[in-house]
Amino acid sequence: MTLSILLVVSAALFCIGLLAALSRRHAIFILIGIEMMLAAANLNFIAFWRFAPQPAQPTGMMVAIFAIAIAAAEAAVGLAMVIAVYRHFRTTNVDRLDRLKG
Amino acid sequence: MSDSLDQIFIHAKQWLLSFISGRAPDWLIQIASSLINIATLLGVFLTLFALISVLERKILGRMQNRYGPNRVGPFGLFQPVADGIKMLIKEDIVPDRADKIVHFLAPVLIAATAILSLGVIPYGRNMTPFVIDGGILFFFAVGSTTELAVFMAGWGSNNKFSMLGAMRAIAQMISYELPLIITVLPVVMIVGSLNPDKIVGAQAAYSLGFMPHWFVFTPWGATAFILFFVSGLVESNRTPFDVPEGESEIVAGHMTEYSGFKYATFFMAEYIGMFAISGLGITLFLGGWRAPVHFLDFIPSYVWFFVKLSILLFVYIWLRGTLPRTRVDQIMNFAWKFMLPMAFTCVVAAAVWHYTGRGLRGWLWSLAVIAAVYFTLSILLDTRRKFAPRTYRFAE
Amino acid sequence: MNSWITSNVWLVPAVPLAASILILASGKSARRSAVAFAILGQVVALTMSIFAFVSTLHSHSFRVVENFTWFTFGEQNLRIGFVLDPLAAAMLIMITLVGLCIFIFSIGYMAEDKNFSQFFAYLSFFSGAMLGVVVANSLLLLFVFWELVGLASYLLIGFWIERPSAAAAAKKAFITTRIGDMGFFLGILWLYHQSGTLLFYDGGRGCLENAGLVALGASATFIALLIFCGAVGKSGQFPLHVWLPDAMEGPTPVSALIHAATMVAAGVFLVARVYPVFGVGAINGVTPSLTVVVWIGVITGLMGALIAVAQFDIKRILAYSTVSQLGLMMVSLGVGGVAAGIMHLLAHGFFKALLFLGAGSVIHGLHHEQDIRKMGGLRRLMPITFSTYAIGMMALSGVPFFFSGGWTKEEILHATSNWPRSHLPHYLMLIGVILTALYMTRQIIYVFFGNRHAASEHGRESSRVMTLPLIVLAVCAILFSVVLTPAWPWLESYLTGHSARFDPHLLIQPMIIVSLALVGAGVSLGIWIYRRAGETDPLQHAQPALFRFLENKMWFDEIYERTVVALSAILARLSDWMDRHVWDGLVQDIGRIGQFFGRVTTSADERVINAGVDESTSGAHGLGRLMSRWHSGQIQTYLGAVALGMLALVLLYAWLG
Amino acid sequence: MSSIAFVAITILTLAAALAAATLQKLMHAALSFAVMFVGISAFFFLLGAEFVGLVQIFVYIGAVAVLIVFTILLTRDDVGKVQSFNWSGVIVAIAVFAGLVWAIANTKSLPLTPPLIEPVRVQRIGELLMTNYVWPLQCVGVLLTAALIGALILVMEEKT
Repeated sequence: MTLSILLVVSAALFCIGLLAALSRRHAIFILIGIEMMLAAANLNFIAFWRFAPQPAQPTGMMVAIFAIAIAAAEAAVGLAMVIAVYRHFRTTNVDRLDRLKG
Repeated sequence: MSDSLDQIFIHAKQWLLSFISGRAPDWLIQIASSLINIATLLGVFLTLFALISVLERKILGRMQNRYGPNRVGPFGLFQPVADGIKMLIKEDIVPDRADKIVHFLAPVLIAATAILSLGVIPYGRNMTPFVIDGGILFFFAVGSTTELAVFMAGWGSNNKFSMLGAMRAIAQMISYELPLIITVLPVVMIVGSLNPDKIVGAQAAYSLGFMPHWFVFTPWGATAFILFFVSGLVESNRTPFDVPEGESEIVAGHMTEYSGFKYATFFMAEYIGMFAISGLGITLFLGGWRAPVHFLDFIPSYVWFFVKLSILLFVYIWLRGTLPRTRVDQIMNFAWKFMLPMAFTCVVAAAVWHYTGRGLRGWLWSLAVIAAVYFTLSILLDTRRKFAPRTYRFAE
Repeated sequence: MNSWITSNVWLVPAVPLAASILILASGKSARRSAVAFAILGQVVALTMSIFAFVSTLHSHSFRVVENFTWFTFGEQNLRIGFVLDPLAAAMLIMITLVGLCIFIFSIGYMAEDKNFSQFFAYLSFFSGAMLGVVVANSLLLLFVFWELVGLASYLLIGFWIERPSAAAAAKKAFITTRIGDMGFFLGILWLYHQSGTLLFYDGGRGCLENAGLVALGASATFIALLIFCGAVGKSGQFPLHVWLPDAMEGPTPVSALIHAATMVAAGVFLVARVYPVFGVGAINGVTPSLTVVVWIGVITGLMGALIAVAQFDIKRILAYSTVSQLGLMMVSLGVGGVAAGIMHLLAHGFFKALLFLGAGSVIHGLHHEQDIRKMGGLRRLMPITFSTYAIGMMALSGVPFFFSGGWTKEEILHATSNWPRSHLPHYLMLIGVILTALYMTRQIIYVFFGNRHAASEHGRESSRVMTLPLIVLAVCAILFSVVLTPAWPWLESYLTGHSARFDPHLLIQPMIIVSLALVGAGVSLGIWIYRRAGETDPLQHAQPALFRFLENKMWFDEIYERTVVALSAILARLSDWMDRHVWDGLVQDIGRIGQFFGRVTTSADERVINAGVDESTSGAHGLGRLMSRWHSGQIQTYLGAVALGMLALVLLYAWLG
Repeated sequence: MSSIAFVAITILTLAAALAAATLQKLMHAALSFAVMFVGISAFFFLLGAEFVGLVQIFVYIGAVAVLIVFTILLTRDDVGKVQSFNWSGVIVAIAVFAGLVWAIANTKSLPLTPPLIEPVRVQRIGELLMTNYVWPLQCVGVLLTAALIGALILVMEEKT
């Protein structure tokens, strides 16, 4: 289990998150995609902390913790917005939510 | 002798492992030991579950001045076997347009999480199945997944009642999860570690020979234990707060579409959840497997644990027998407006207790803080909600 | 004894001017008050002149100067002033006296004219201006009054403006005198430039005093000649005399006042006044400018006399006689006989005014008939007019002894005889005297003797108010000779400042006998030629070509017509053409250039700037539209873009790093 | 042993992630999302960061998954309709993945083996939180309250 393999895995996770965000039409899945990307980032942090020459300060972990907290807040607000948008537009299909068109 | 008796189970395990310790690689040994732990855990608590299910009905009966089930076996003790067999042979009905996978997975997940949460509770001196540094956190992390499982159950059965029941259950559990965790906070703060063994260790000392240093005997400890116990009741959907599957209102809540063995697992999961919550309560506030008095030390640690457990369970059943069901909004209000503030005051009181020297003075000061907050809250909550005059509404 | 009048001699011209303004102010209908104002003005002026004349008798070469600053511009100030000396005093007396007689005569003559008061206003205006010229001490002030005199002559000649010939005559008079005045004005400027002051006598610094004359230096002759141009114009000398005969269009008193006594005399007076300038650098009294004066005088004299012989209009004959007499005066001044010239000027003023008024009463009597061939035999019909006219004729033709004209003419001939330059002018002047006598006798015979013709049938004597001035003037013509006789040359001494001694022996002079002979010859020649005067003039009969030549005033008008007028017409057309094509063209071209530039800038503006701006804006618009397509509102496209961007960055970093 | 565990967990996580990304049924996708997070916390356990793993489970599965499921519930009316799936996203994702892998492959110092470390105890983390990271902790606190209030306001039914 070398670092590069771990990074590849997290990259894969990141890309799957990107895939979810880009290809799914449902608003919530964009949020899910974003959560995945954030999780992948956390994974990287922990991985780098783990593979750093010891004794490493657990900053990676601290950053991960805070990242998780913030991601949770973001998820909460995001979902609230989705609900608000749904209530207003009666749809969560992202294609139809293009009122900000140029 | 007492020590050998105390450690009898551990030695047994070591004996079992000795068979394969020589030959197998160490990860296999690890797996084997964890398997043994799991097996004993299941064995103990499933039999307890069966016993309690019968006892509960007998005790309720007695409370209601009637005999409980006494037909099957001596004093009705075989009733659980009968129930078990009944559950097994019943047809397992799955609603047609239900979400098959989710429907099936829900009971599995609930049972799994309940059992998992049992794994971190110290039943006796170094008889903790899994020693995790953040044991308490693990307990709550796993505890929180029950909501998801409940939701899956509600959603999977594609039934309005179950869905509503699931919603209610989740709302209830989420809002009580917060007080639950915050009441645990003072204990962890005082002990300085999330590891259950350390917490039990911290309650070891006895003052004046017969006064154990359990946290429950401190003012903040007492209030915290009460709040913890009430939140526990809500978490496990027990009597006063068993709104989700209140029979009279929405059939069986999220379990309506389940029958046969799946229903049994739900039932079992509920009881095991109850065991877990009370086990944790014991560990945190009632000194875990510590003897109440010094000279009773000879009795093995796990005996004390189960004695305390049975006392708590009796209280559960007792409450179920006496208290009426509370309304959902009352539960909510109670959680956010009373429980949460009180929990925070416990934290403060613990701090005060700690910094004023943990002695009598500290005791009195923290009592003062808690009393002050309690009275203001009661005045605040009370004045605003005089008992509304009873209004009678007749069906048109 | 400087009496009050000498110091403010300016009052003399002011009174008649004030009178004229009052007449004009009181309106056209106030005929009686107009006459009163005019006559009163003239009488006051006359008395003041007499007082001034008396005050100048006391001392030799009397001169009183009053100078003051007219206005200052910058640090230079213009000084003008008034002077009273024997020359001015004599002229004052002559002008005011003659003026008064003419005023009285014109009361009768102009009685039935409708703008009667306006006529008197102009007359007093004219006399005021003439008095101003006489007493002016500064050349500029003189020039101012000179112009006023010119204006007055224009107004008076053109009095009957409704008659086109009168209007044309007035315009002609004004323009020809203006041409002379232009030369005069240039002379003034040059003089001012040289001497720095225009004052004649300014306590030694005046331009006529030595300091000023020295300052003139070499340019004196040219300045003199330029000033002489003014005199030629005003006094009707040779090149510019054409206006004088036509001026007869005006009423007869006007002709009398202006073309006999005063205005024409102004030129001679001017030369006399500015004589020192003419005399600068004189070699025994001869300077180039004076020689020019002499020859101009000679030509004018002969020419005037010759033409007069061939004229049939009674006033034109007198006009040409005036021209020749003025020529004679100029000759006398030119040869150095200043006093003789002035004396002849004064005498001529009296008897020429007398002759004109006589002619006037004849015309008045014959109801405006002016052709002498239609007159005749008026001797018995108009006895007073005949007698005074005869006295005037005798004085004019220069009969010595009793008549002033004779003495002055004799003086002039005496002066021309000893002119060092050449004697030709002397002999030509003698011929002039003969001719004068000839045409005067011709006129007398035609008008008064011989049998009556058509017009003179109902001729009758004029009223008293017209005959009285005739008589006064006749008396003056005779009495004036008293001071002129060589025996007691008082006037000459008065003018030249020497003392006069009574010496009867001087009475007989060889020149007197010569002149008596000449006059006798002229008169007898005239009687012999014209005793059978009929419709056709005997000379015309004898020499028709020469006579027609003279009758048509030597074709001068036609010559001028063809030359000067034609030239000016050409010039006018040329300037018009220049104006229309050259200047106008130039302006047009500049305008066109401006337009051209305007067009260039507008086209540049349109094509380059506007087009440029439009292009860029449409470019920006297009780009904007292109970019907006990217703004599809699809959140996923944005995310995709972000991802790709990030990828690019990572690759770049890895590739670089 | 750990390599086997590592492989198993990777497979579990990636499969769950892919399921979450591609499953047509919303509920299944959301639930697989939760499973993925279990996988990720397992990863953390494997890498010795128990505390973060626990927090991960506690936060994501406990709260976020439930939130997501609830949102799906609340916006149900068009769940039934088949959600179209556009392929451009896939292409971009693959491109990014290839880019990242290429970058990882190119960086030299990466192929490390995990050095032996003693597990970080929760107490150590508690200390750090209370000493070095006090300021971020306060900020996160403020952030979370703000998010809480914000979400509430966004979702609250208008009183009208």
